Amino acid sequence: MTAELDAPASGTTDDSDVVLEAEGVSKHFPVRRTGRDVVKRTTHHVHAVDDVSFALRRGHVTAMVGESGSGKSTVARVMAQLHRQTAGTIRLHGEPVDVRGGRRFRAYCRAVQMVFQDPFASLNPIHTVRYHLTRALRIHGNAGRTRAEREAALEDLLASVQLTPARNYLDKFPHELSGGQRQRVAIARALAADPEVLLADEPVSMLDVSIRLGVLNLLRDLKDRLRLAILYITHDIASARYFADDIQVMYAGQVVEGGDSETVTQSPAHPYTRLLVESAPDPDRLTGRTDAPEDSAQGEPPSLISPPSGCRFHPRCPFAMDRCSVASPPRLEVGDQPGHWAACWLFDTPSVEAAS
Amino acid sequence: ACGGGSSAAKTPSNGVLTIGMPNGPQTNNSNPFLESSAGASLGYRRVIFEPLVMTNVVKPTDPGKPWLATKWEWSDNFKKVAITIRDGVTFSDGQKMTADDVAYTFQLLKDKSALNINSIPFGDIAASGNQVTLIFPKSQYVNQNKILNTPVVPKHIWSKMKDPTTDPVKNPVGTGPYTLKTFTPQTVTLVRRDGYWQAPPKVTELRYTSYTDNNAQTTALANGSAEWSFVFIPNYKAVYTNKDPQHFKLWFPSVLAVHGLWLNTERKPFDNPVLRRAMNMAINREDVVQQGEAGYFYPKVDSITGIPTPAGEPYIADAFKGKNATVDVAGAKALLTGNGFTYNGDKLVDPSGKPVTITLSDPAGWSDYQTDLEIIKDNLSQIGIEAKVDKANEDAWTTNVETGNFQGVLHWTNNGYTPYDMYQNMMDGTLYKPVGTGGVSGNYGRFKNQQATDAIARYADATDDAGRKAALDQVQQIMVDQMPVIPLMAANAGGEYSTRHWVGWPDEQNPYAPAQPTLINALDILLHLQPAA
Amino acid sequence: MAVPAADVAAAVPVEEPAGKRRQAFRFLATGKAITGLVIIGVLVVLSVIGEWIAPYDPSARSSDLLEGPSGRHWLGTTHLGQDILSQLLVGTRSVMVVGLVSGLVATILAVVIGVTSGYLSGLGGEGLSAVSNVFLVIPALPLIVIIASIVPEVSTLGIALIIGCTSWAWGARVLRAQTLSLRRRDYVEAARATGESTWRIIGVEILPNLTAVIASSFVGTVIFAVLSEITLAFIGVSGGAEWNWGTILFWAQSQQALDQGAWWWFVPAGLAIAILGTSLSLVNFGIDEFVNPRLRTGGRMRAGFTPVVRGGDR
Amino acid sequence: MSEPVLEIKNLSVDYGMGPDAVQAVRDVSLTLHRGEVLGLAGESGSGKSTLAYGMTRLLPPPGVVSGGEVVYHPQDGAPVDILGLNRPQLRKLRWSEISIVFQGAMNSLNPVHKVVTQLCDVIKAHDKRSTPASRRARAAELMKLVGINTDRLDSYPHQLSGGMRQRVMIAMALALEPSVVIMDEPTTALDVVMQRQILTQLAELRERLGFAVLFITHDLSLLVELSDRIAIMYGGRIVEEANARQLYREPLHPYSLGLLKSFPALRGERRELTGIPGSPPDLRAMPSGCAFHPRCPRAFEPCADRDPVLAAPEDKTRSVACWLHVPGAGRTAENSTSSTTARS
Amino acid sequence: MSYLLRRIGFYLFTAWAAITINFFIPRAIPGDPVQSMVNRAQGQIDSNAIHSLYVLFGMDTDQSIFSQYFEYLGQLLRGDLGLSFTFFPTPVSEVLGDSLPWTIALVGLTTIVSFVLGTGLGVLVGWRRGGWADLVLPVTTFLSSIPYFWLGLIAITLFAGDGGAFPSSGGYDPGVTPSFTWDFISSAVLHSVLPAVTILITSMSGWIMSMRNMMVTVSQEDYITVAHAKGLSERRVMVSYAARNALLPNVSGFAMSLGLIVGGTLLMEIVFSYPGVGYELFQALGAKDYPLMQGIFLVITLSVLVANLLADVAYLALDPRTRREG
Ligand SMILES: Nc1ncnc2c1ncn2[C@@H]1O[C@H](COP(=O)(O)OP(=O)(O)OP(=O)(O)O)[C@@H](O)[C@H]1O
Ligand SMILES: Nc1ncnc2c1ncn2[C@@H]1O[C@H](COP(=O)(O)OP(=O)(O)OP(=O)(O)O)[C@@H](O)[C@H]1O
Ligand SMILES: [Mg+2]
Ligand SMILES: [Mg+2]
Ligand code: NI
Repeated sequence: MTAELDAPASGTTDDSDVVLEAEGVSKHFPVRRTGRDVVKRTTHHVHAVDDVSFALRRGHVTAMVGESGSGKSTVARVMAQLHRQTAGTIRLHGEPVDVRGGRRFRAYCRAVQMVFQDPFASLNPIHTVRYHLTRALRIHGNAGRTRAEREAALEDLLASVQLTPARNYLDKFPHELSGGQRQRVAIARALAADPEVLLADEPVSMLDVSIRLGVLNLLRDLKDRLRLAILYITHDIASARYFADDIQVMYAGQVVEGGDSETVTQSPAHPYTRLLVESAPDPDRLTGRTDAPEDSAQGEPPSLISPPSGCRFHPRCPFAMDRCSVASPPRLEVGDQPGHWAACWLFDTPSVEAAS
Repeated sequence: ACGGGSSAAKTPSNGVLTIGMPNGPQTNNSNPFLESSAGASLGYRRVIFEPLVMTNVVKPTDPGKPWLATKWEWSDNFKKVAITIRDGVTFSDGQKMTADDVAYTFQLLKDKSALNINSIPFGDIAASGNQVTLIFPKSQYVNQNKILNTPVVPKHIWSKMKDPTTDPVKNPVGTGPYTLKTFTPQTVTLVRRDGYWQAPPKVTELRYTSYTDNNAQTTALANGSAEWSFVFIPNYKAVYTNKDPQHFKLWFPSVLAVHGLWLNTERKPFDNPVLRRAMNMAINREDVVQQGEAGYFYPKVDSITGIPTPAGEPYIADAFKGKNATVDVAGAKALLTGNGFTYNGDKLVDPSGKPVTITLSDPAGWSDYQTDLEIIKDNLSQIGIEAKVDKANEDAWTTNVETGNFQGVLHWTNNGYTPYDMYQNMMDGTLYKPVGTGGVSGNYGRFKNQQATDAIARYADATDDAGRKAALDQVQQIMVDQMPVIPLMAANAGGEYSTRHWVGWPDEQNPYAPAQPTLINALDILLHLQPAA
Repeated sequence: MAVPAADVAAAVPVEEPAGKRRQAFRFLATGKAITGLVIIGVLVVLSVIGEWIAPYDPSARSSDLLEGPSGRHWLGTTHLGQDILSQLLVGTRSVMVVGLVSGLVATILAVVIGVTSGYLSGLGGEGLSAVSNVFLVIPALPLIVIIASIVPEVSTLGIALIIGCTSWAWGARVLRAQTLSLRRRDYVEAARATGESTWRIIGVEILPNLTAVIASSFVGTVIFAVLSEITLAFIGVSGGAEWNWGTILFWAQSQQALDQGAWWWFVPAGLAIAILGTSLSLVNFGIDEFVNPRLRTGGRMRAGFTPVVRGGDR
Repeated sequence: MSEPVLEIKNLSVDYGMGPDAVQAVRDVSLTLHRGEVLGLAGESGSGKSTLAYGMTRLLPPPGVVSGGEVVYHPQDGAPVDILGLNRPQLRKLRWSEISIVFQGAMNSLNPVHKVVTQLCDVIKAHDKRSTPASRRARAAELMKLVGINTDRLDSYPHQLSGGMRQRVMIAMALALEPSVVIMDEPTTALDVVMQRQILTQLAELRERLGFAVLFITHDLSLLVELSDRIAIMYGGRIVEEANARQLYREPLHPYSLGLLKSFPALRGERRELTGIPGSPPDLRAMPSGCAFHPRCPRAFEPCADRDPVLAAPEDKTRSVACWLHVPGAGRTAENSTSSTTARS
Repeated sequence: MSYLLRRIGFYLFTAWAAITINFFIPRAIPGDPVQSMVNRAQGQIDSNAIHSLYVLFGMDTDQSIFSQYFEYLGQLLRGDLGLSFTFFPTPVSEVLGDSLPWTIALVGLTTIVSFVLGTGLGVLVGWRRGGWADLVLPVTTFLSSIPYFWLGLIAITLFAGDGGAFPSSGGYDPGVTPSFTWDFISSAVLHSVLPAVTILITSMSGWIMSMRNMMVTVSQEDYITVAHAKGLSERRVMVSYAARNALLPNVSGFAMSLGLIVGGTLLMEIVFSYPGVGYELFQALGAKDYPLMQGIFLVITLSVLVANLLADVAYLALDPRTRREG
C-alpha cells in the first residue's frame, strides 16, 4: 500500500492550526560567472533550497535537522522573507505573502520572528543590549507606557533567557558578551516581539546544557501558553527529540524525511537520517571514538552547484538502487507511524511489489 | 624663458623681443577682423596686416602717416574718399598688393557686417588703377581714421575662404614685416620676413606670450622675461620699475575717452544737475588715481569738460581752457545749500526732505574700480551723502548698467580721435531708452537733453571746422553744466617696456605712438626699435 | 510587595544612562580632540564678537597706507589704510557660517541620499544614485555664479546654502558604496526581521556604522566650503558687502601684496583658514571613539597582542 | 601520560584596567599534554573563550592578561613563556605551533577575500617555499578534509553556510599541522555526520602528527566521546578536571553533576531533565567563597566564605574545587584556603 | 547581466539629464557673450562693435531656447561641439584639444600620486592609532586647508622668485614648441613641479583622513584578530586584511576624482598660468561662452560617469558583499 502525501501534509492535526506554510519553496543563488561562462552564456546557481514544503502549526515545535549547508538557514530566511524565494509560495494563515518591505513587511514581522544563526554578526556592534531589546519591544508595542514598565519588560526578557542580573547586561555592547550571552540576547530580541511564529536558527548552539535547557523550557512554555509556532533548526538531535513535536530532516536543499520527533529519532527511515542518528555522539554507547558508524559516513557532501541527479543522497547511500540516480523520490509514507514519511525509493512499496 | 632661473630672462636674445599679455591661453586664430582672435588678443595681427594709414591716438590731431596708402582725399562733406595705394608692396607669400586687394577688403567689411566692427556705413566701393574710391551715405568725419586704419587682406586668399567670418586664418598672409612661425596656446612666435616694402625692423623675432593673469604678467615683466606689455600693476614702483629702474619703464598716455562716475540721471535726487556738480567738486581725483589706479594707469582728467589732456588739449573750448576740476568741499556744500538742499547734522537732505544716499556698484573682481569707489564713497560722505559700495556680480552688473538699473557706477566711454566718441557715448539722446530697457550702447545714465543731442549730431555732420567747433563748444558747455557723468580719469593707450635690449620706445618726450602693444602703432614702434648699445 | 520591586527597577536604570552619557563623552578627554574643540570654540566666539572687538572699522580708510605690523595696526594696513586685523576679525563670521552651515547641509544631504540609495534596491536606489551622479557633474562654481547673478544680493547664508547644496554628491557616492556593503550584514537583516522601519534601519542601524566615512566627509566638506567661499571671493565672482578672509586675500592678491613685500596682508588670512581645517581634523580624532564602542576602552592597545600586566596593582 | 606541550599556570585575564576591571578568568591552571584532547566545558560566559584568547594573547582590547604564565614546550628546544614573547616571536609561534579556531566563524573570515586566498595566506606566511599551485592544492585537500566540495574554494565567506565557515576555519587551523590546536566551539553549526567525520579526521591526524587539542564545547556527549580529559569551568575558574569517562560516570563537583543532568539523551527513555536552578554569577560581584554556592544544592557552611582550591581528592588523576571533597572541610579548612585569600 | 544593462541605462539617463542641465544653466546667467566681451575690454572695444559681434556670433536672429536646445542635441549626436565665442571661430573641440592634455597630464598624475600616497599614509596612521602617526593628520590637514592659491603664490614667491629654481608660470618655456623633444619635455616637467607639489600637499590629507578613519573602524573587526592569530606578518595583516577592507570608500572617492580631473583645478591654473581646462572654463564662464562651457561640461560629465561606472565595477570586484544577489 502506498500513500504519496500531498505537500505540505502530515496528518493528524487539522489545517486551521497551520500558521506559516512553505509550499514548493526553492532558493537558488547565482554564482559569479567566470570568463568562460560569459562566453558560453551559462549561469550557475547554488541550489540552496529546492522544492521544500512544510507547515508550522500553532503550539507546535517543528525541528529541522540536517546536513550543514543543506539550506536550513536559507529556508528560515526565506520564511522570514529576508530572501525572496526563487520559486514556491509562503503562506501566512493561508494567505500567500508577498512583502517587499514597508508596512506590510512590518506586519509580517509582528507575526514571524527570526533568531539568526550567528550571534556574532546579527547584533549591531554599536548598539547596547538595551537598545536592541527596547527597539524590539517598541516596534511591536510591548514596551509599556512608562519608563518603569519598559525597564520591567526588559528585565523580564533578560531574566527569561537567564541573563541576570539584568542591569549587568543591559548596557553592554555585543562585543562585551560571550557567544552564549549574545545568543540569548538574540533570542530575547525575537521574543520581545511577541510573535506567532518563531524561526529559530540554531538558537542555543553556544549555550551550556543547563542554560540551554532553561531556554528550551521557556520556549516550550511559550508554545504551550501562547500557542507559539516554532521552527527549531538545530544539529543537536537529542535536543530536537526532547523539545520538538515534529522533525524535518534536510539534505542538500531538500527535506528528505519528516514525522513525529520520537519516531524520527528512534526509528529513522531515510538512510541519511539513519546515518545522522547513528552519528550522534552518545556517551552511553561508550564504544570509544575509533569505532563509530564511520563506514556508512563515506563519501563527501554533494555539490549544490551541480547537485546529483535523482535522489541527492544516492552517491553516499549504502542502499542505492539504479532508479535512485535517475528519478528523485517523492514523499512516501513509512508504515510505522501516521505522518512519518521519507523521500526514498526504499519505501515505494507498490513499485517494489510490481517489480517482483 | 619665464622663471628667474631661465636663460632668456638674463641674456639678450639676439634679435628677439618678448611681448606678453595677461589674456590666458590662446587658440590658433589670426583673423585680423575678429576681436576674439589670438592676433587681436596678443596684438600680433598688427605686424602682419598693415593699415592704409598709421594714425596716433595720443596725438589725435596730427595727420596720419601714409602707410599702404600714399595719399587719401576726403570730399568736403566727408562722404567720399579717394585713396591712392602704394606701389611695390608685396604680401608675405610674394604676391603684389594692389588696389584690388584694398577694394576687396572694404567690400568684405561691407558685405559681412559681422566683420564691420566700427559699423561703417559703406556705399559704393570702386578700384581703378592704384586708386580706390569709397562712397558713404553720410559724413564720416568722426570715423575717418577708423576707415583708414583698416588692415588690408589679400584678395587671392580671402576670396577662396568658405566664410571669412568663421575662418581662423591659421596661416596669415599680410603685407607686414613679420610672418607667423609657430603657434602654441601659450606662445606665438613671429619672424621677420624678406621683401618688406620699407626698411625692415631690427627685431628679427617676436615672441608673444600669453599669461593667465595680471600677476603672472607682472612677474614676467619684473624678471625680464616679458619686455613689453600692457597690464595694470598696483604699486608699480615696488613691484616693477624698482627691479631695474634703469631699464624698466612704463608710459601710459591718455586718449580721448574717460572713466567716470555715471549717475542715473533719471533717479531723484540725482536728476538734479546741481547735486551732480556738487559731487564732482567733492571727489578727490588725485586720491582716486594715486591709490586706485596706482598713480599711472588711468591718468587724471583735469579739465572740467572731461576732455583728457594733453591728447584732447586742442579740442577744449576757449571758455574752459585752463579750468580744472579741484576738490572744493565747502564750495560744494554752499552750492547745495544754495539750491534747496539742507543739512541734517552731517547728512545731506534733498529738497523733498529725504536724506541723500547712493549705492555705487561695480563688479567685485575689478579691484581698481572697487578701490576707486571706496575713495569716492569717502569723498561723498564729506558733503553728507551716504554712499554704499556694492561689489556686484559681473553679469548682473552688466545687465543693470544696460537697463539703467543702477544709481552710480564707474564706467568708461567710447574712444576716438575726437571728443565726439566720448561725448556721444555719454549724452546722445538718440541712444536713450527708458530705464528697464536694455540694448543701449551708451547713455547708460539715461541722459535726456535735446540740445546735447542736436549739438552732437551737428558736430558729426558739419562740413566745416567752424561748425564743428561751435557744436563741440556747446557740448562742452552742457557737460560742465549738467555733468551727466562725472569724469575722473582718462583711458590710456600705454604699456610697460624694458630698454635692456631694445631702445627707441615712445615716451613723454617722443610720443610718436601709444605704447600699447596691441594697437596698430605697435608696428610703428617696432620699426623704431634699435638694439641697446 | 510588587510596588517596591518596581520602584527599584525604575530607580536603578535612571542613573545608568547618565553614566553612559559620561562614558560617551569621554572622547572629549583626548588631548587632540580638546585642542580642536577649543580652537573651533575660539573661532565661533570670534565670529560672534569679532565685530565688537575689532579695533577699527574694517572698511575705514586711513592715512597709514600699506604699513607693516605695528602697535597701532597689529597686522598692518592695506593700500587704502584699512586695518587688516579688524578685517580678519570681522571676516571670521562669514567664514564660519559658510563652513559650518554648508558642511552640515552637504553632510546631511549626502547621508540621506547616499545611504538611502545604497540601502534601497530597485528603482528608488538607482534613481537616487542617478540624482547624485547628476549633482556630481553639475559644476558648483558656475552654479554659484549663476545664482549669485540671479539673486540680487547673496548673503553669506545664501552662499553657504548654495555651496552646501552643490557639494553633497561626493559624500553621497562614497556613503552609497559603503552602504551597499553594509546592507546585507546580518545585523541589518536582523533589524529588518525585527520589524524596524526602513528609515530607522538606515538612520540607526547603518548610519552609525558609517561614522568614520561621515566624519571625514564632514571635515572635507567644511574645508571645501570654506575654500570655495574664499575662492569665489578671491577670483572676484562673489563679493558680497561682507568681509571674509577671502575678500582680504582678494585685495591682497589684486594689489600683489606678496610682490610688494606686504606679507602681513596675505599671510594671516591663509593661516587662519588652515587653522580652522586643522582644528576640525583634531576633532575627528575624537569622533571614532565617540561612535565606536569598541574603541572607547581601547586606548592605545592594538588588536592581536593582548598586553600582559603581571601583578599590576589593581 | 606524555610530556606537556602547554602549561597554563595561574592565568588571570581581566577586561579593562584599574578599578572597573572585570576579572573573567581567575587563577586558572591547566596542562595540555602532547597528543591529548583536553575538553573544556562550562557555563556560558564562564570565561572559556577568554581563557583561550588570553593564553594566546589574542584578546582584543580591553582584555588584559593580569597574571600567570603560559609555558609552551616546543618539540625541540627550551620552553617559552608565551606571555613574555615580543611580537615577532609570537608571530612565528602562532599558527605554525599554536592555531586557534575562533568562536564566531563568520567574523573570523575576511569578507573580501575568497576562502582559498585565506587558506593560502597562512601557508604562504609560514612556508616561504610553497608555490601558488602547491598552496591551492593544499587548500583543496584541506577543504576535502573538512567535507566541503572543492567547487566552493572560490566562494566568499558570506556565500557559505554557518557550518561551512566553521569548517573552513577548522581546515585553516590544521593547515600547518601545529602542535596545539585550540578550538572554541568549532562544531556548533555542524551536523553530527559532518562533525563525526571531521573529528575522526582530527583524531587520525592527531595520531599521525601528535598535536594536542584544547576543545571548547557545550556538547558534553561529544566531549566524553572525543576527549581524554575534561575540565569544567564556572565563574572564571576551573572547578573540576578529570578523565572523560570518570567525569561522565562520576562527576564530583555539584555543577558538573548539574550539567550532566541537564543534557537530553538521544537514545533510551526520555528522562526528566532537571537543569541547575538559579542564575550565573555576576562577574562584577562574585559571590564570596565558592562562586557556585548560591546555586549549589549541597552547599554547606564553608562554601559561602572560603574559596575552595582545585585539588585532587582521593586519587591522583582528577581534581575538583569543592569543599565537599576536602576531607574535614569546615573544621580544618583554614590552611587549605590560605593560598587564595590574598585575592579579593 | 540585466543588472549591468540597467546600470548602463541609468547612466545614459544621467548623462542626458546632466547635458540638459548644463545647457540651460549657463543660459540662465544674465547678459550674453557680446556684452561680456565688451565689458571685459573695459573700453578697448567700441560700443559700436556690439552689433557686428551679435552678427558674428549668430545671435542676431531670434531663436527660441528650446529650438537651440534641440539643435544642440543634434549637433552633439553628430559629434560637433560648436564654435567657441571667446576664441571665435575656433571650434570648441580644438580649444579642448589644446588644454585637456595639460590638465590630464598634470592633474591626473598628481591625483593618482596623491591618492596612492595619501591612502598609504592613511593606512599607516590608522593602523598605528594613538602613536606618533596621529600627528601626520593634523599636519596634513593644516596644509590642505590652506587655500590653494595661497600656497601656490607663496611657493612662487619662495621658489620661483629671483634666483628661484622653478619657473613661475606657463606649461613650458615660451621658446619651445610642444613636440616630443627633450627640450620640450624637460621644460614641461620643470614647469609642472611647483604646481604638482602644491596640489599634492593640499590634496593628500583628504585621502589620509578617510583612509585612517576606515582603518580604525576595520582594525576592530574579528578577522583582524584572526589574521594576527594566523601569524601573518604585520604588514600583511595591515595591507591585505585591514587596508583591503578599509579601502572601499577611498576607491569610490578616487574614481570620482579621476572623473573630475578633466575639470582641472582652476586655481592652480590661474596661479601658475597653467594652460589647462580649469582656466578655460573660468574664462568661458566669464565670457558667457556657452559652447565652450557646454563642451567642457560635457567632457566632465562623460568622464565622471565613466569613472563612476568603473567605480561601481571596482566595487563589485573589491567587496563581494555589495553584489546584489537573489
Ligand atoms: N570586553 C568585555 N568587557 C567586559 N566583559 C566582557 C568583555 N568580553 C567578555 N566579557 C565577559 O566575560 C565573560 C567571559 O566571556 P567568554 O566569552 O570568555 O565566555 P565563554 O565561556 O566563552 O562563554 P560562551 O560559551 O557563551 O561563549 C562573560 O561574562 C562576558 O560577559
Ligand atoms: N548569499 C549566498 N550566495 C551564494 N550561496 C549561498 C548564499 N547563502 C547561502 N548559500 C549557500 O546555500 C547553501 C545553504 O546554506 P544555508 O546557510 O542555508 O545552510 P545551513 O543548512 O544553514 O547550514 P549550516 O547548518 O551549516 O548553517 C550553502 O551551500 C551555502 O553555501
Ligand atoms: Mg545555517
Ligand atoms: Mg565563548
Ligand atoms: Ni539554477
